[in-house]
Amino acid sequence: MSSPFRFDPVQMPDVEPQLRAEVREFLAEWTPKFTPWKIGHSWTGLDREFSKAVGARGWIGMTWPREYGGHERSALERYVVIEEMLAAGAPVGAHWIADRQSGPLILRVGTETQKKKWLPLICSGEATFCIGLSEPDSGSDLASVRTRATRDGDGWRLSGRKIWTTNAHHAQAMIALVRTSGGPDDRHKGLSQVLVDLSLPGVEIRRIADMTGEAHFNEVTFDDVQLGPDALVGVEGAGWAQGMSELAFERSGPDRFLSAFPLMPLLVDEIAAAGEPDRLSARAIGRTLAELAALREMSVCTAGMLDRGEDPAQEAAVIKEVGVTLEQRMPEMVRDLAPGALPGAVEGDLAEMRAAVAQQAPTFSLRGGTREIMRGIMAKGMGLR
Amino acid sequence: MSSPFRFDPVQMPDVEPQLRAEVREFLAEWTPKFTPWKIGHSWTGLDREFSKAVGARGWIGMTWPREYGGHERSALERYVVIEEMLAAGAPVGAHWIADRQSGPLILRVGTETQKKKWLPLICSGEATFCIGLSEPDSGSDLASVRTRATRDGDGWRLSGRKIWTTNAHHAQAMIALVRTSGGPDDRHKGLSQVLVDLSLPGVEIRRIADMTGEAHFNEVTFDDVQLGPDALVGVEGAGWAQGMSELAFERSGPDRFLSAFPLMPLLVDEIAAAGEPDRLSARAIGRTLAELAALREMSVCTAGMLDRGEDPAQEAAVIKEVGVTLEQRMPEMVRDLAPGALPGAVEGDLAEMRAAVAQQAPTFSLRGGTREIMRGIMAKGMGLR
Amino acid sequence: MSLDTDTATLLADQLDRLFAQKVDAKLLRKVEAGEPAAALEAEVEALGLTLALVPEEAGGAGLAWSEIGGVLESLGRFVAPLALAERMAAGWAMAKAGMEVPEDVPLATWDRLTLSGDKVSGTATIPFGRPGAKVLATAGEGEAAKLVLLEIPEGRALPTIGRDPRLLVEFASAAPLASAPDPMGGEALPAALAVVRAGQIAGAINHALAESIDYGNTRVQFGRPIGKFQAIQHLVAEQAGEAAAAKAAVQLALRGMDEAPSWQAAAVAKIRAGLAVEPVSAVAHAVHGAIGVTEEHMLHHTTRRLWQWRDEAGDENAWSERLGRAAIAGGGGELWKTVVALSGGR
Amino acid sequence: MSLDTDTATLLADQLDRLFAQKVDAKLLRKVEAGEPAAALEAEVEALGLTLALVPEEAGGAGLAWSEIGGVLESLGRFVAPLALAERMAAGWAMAKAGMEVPEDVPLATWDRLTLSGDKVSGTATIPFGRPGAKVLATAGEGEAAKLVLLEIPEGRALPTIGRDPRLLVEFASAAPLASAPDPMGGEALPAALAVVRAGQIAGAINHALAESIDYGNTRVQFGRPIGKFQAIQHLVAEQAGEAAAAKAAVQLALRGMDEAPSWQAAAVAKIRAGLAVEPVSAVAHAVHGAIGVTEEHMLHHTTRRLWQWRDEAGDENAWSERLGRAAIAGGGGELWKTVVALSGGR
Repeated sequence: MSSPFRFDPVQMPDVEPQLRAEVREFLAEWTPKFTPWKIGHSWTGLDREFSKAVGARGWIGMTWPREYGGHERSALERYVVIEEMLAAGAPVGAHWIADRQSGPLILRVGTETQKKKWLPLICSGEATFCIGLSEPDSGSDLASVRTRATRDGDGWRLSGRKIWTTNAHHAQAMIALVRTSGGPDDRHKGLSQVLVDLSLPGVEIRRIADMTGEAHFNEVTFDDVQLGPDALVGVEGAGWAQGMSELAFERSGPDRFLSAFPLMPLLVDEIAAAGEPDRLSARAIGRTLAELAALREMSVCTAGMLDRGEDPAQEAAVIKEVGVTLEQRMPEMVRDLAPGALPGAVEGDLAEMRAAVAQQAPTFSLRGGTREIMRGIMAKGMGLR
Repeated sequence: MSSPFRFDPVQMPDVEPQLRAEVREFLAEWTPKFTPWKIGHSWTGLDREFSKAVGARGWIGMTWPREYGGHERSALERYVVIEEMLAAGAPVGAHWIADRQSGPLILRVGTETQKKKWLPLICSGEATFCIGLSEPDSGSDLASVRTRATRDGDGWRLSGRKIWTTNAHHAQAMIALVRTSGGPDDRHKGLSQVLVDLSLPGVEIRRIADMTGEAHFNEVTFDDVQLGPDALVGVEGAGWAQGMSELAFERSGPDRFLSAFPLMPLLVDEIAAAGEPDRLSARAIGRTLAELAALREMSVCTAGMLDRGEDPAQEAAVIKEVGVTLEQRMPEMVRDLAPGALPGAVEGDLAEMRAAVAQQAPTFSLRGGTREIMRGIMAKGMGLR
Repeated sequence: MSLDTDTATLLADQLDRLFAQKVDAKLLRKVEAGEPAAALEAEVEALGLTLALVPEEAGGAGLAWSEIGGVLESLGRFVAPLALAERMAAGWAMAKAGMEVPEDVPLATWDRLTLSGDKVSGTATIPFGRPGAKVLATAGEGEAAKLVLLEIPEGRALPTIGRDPRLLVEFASAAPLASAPDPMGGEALPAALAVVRAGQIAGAINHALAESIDYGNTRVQFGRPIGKFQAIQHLVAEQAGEAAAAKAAVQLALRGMDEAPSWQAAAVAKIRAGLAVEPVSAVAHAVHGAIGVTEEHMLHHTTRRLWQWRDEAGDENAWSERLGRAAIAGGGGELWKTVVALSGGR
Repeated sequence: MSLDTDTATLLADQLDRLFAQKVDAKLLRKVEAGEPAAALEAEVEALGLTLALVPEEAGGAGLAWSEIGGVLESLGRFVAPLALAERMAAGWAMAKAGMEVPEDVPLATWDRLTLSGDKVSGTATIPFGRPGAKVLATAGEGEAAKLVLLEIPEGRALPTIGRDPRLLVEFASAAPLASAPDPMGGEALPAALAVVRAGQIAGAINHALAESIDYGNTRVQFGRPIGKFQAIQHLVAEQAGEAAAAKAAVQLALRGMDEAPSWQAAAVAKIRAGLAVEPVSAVAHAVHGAIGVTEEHMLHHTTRRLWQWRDEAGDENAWSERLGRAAIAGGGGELWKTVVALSGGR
């Protein structure tokens, strides 16, 4: 018996060093403009001008067909770009979700009209998407959603509420998992995905402040919103399966272990400034590097799977499980290795960024599925029955 | 709402300092005779002469009535004696289980004949007891035991197998949980406790070597063993309830967080010998002291509950949960703070004792009930339903 | 933190009722926005609790440390936005030093100032500090250390993770309004403040546990309360163990402050309570899901105060190092005696 | 540790079959009692694997490091009681240094000896060492470091937690049978041995995981397989994450040894695999209960070898310190580049 998960080694394309150098050069221009607080927000941080600039470089929708504004590059090339962005803590929030999930979904199962309308806007950094999954009465239990789209002539009427939608107040569109037939007891059956233009009448967005005091989350209410015939994404009734395979994209990326990474360079400099590092500091940094290297190896392997058309659902769960443990430990590590002079104060670049990360850390293990959900997926994958 | 568990402060008796001094003086004579390997075995280590000497000082059956060889002292006085023994890593195994569990059980529910026969022998350090709970087909699921005692005239006939009985090969007697009526599907019903003289015909003891390479565990087979009418302990059919309240005694004692303690003084000396302690060492030692102090506070509180006739079943589960985490971490801490010169070698007092503790550590969380069992008890106690 | 006397129980109950009525996420957001909870402060003042630890003969309530556990727990449970715990500690230290304790008990800081002749200098963080009010501080070290009463100068608001007001001030050769030799060689105020913070942490932690249990029993997912899932049960059990240990450590420190005040007892409490913060809040948030981080939810406030409090009056790392260094210097042969002494044994 | 070539797959499969037939708890107990597994050693020798990493032109099998992952995994899975991994490493290092590799490839030690003129001195631990056999060692440091081939003197059996034979010997101005400048400035053998140990650890860990899954599906408690309990499922999931990470780290180190051998790649593998040992074995024992510690059960042997192997060829703490110090000296600006380079990116 071998490992129940496959992380087969991949060969990075020859263009890797050049592409990486380009991205680093680009980031070196932009990142000095961002505060440690903003950098600490990683991919939930949002900057429209930045996203447009990224789009102009051809780094959004990289793997998509040219006819929709894409660049027909490999998943591995895309990997190089996004890991560099995340490691630098660039505020990619305006294009992140669309590039990672919504765009690929539209490309895979969307109508020609949907593709023509949205993909080019995403690629240029102009269209921000959000995902409507959770509802007030259904947290992890997504199959119990109550938001309902009812047939109305050619189109649909949508009513219900979605919550914890990241950056909805900045988004043009949401792809929501809704019920199109049956009731909550039907569970996975009768669920569909619909694309909602958030500027439509009847859509109301309430911002929810999180621990950082900012509103990255929202509650979005649909009060009899009239959707056109083209709102359905993919096959009616196939929303559950479509949504789950979309989540695998969300889970396998380097955002599952790099959200807190920007703390590390500042921490290392702080340690170095204090003189010869002691065992505690040296060990923690070395250990973290080894953990990051292993996670990166696993993550690159799943990018290879995507290139080969394989489904990394199981591997993505493993990466999220291992990655989130490391990520949630990072703000604690900063505190343990570099105690600040003023107890509890959040002044200074490292302390400021640490505060931003620490206050988001409790949600690291929630987004993309809780630990309990991940471990359940893994157990099932390993054949525990 | 306050904490779901009660750890009410208690007042130690005035005799505490004097009693403690006596025990320390006694131990100072004996402990130089024991190897680090033996000390690393804590209460599974066994030395008949030592136990007799402890008995002669009146430190076994301390709380029991004088008429049965006891000394009518308080549970708090007993606490002082046993914590000193454990902290020193004295090989108390020959009297430990009898003093902690079997004796109190006999005293509470036993017949006059049982009390007169066994309690004085226990108090003098001459009688070693073991506990027969687990069976090959029932690990944590004690209610599914199959060993059966069948009425036979005035007495009983016993058949079946018990496993993981600590020190059975040194013991005179076992108190076993057996089925006296019904079948496995009756679960808790129809279970009784019987006292088995292990020298009887039909009793076979097979030693099982554990990680240390020694046989602390045994498998005991009963092949139609003829027991007298006096074998029943307590009420027929009440074995489950009797056994569970007996386990609370097992779980609340300082043996649930002090088994690995003897490592600590050696570790501290090793650190001191290496020069000015760094942050890593100083923090780990200071933190461990704080954790031990809190555990000791909780444990002393449960001794107070015993003195007041209260049942510390919930509190015992908490102590075991918190204590075992610390205890299992200790051999790792030694490795982290004082790496040996020869990789993997177990030479030198600290390395030798560490090896003994590390190789038993996996069972620390099994004995007295697994973590899963403990956490289930706690969840129930907190009203999670 | 069991309360031995009727007075103590009564006081804690009064405080619980008051806070239950007045302290909610809305009030906390106001305080964070810079609006002091003046009405609440006045009501608490009226209860006379600031003088709790001052002996009756010095005009106080004459309670023992072991009697104010419930009060500290209440302050923590409701993350009450006022400096009651600090003022109780200041009153105790002043009385212990033989200083006259004013009815308007001063604020307190854990920062140590330097002493040059009769003048004190240095930077201090003052919880709920405001210019013109008074603060008690420690100046100098060891046998020469003094407790000094100072008027608070202008300062600036220190941004913190807890977002409760913290005033950062600079004393430059300031003349104390009063001073006296520190009764614990410079340890009285740091130890007292560490104990009160540990008590608040234990209260807040036990509140987070209670909330997790409650949420576990009411929140339904996959057709049943999430508290029925074994994974959630085990997380909450882990949380309960940490909460119980933190509370036990505070209990022994409170007894220690009555019997033989020492920095060691304070260290045990602050270390153990501080260690519990991360696992307890992590589980609380895992159980609550996203709702727990929203500013409408009390857990949001509880968690941020826990993070703040564990850093203040010495974090668990700093106290551990000090306790550890002392133990290592004492040698292995003394280690068990130290454990016994730390937990009140003789 | 995917095997890219047919040869590699074939070899690993052969080894698996051989070990499955021959290596069990009984054999391991014999070896621990001092009786070498001579027959098994001869069979493995016959497969020609000791020369696996020696180029064909030097008389070897010419396999790449990334092709022997399966072999290392097999050695770990069965905790095979012989020095195959060490001899593969020695053969690789000798060939790389341009030394002639004897068909009877020498043993190896991770201990560094001192070099004085042409003579070497110092203490060495030699896995499965026996007097009269040959061992490859590193002598001296940095640019001056040499690989030295030595005859093993009389020594003494070192008691270890793994209880596999470890011979402790002392060289006093010993004259090497052969020597050559170390191709990695004194790092070749330590790095190679760290990688093989990490590979064995990953194999043993993935075995412990497989055993846990299997036991979870077969052991019945409370009327159902314990693997149905959510608590057990989550423990095994934690274990699986650690096992996958360890394996990935070994995979990248093997690739690194082929492309640009460095102590850094070895460090990543040994650190990550070493870190996984405690959580994986703790869960394995929690799942198995008491049966897993008995000497009849393979888990007993797997765990003790894991503890042994993580300590050898540099434990995760030592390697972490070295990697950490280098990164800290390099400065924060280089840190991400280091992560990319450590995992094979350019």
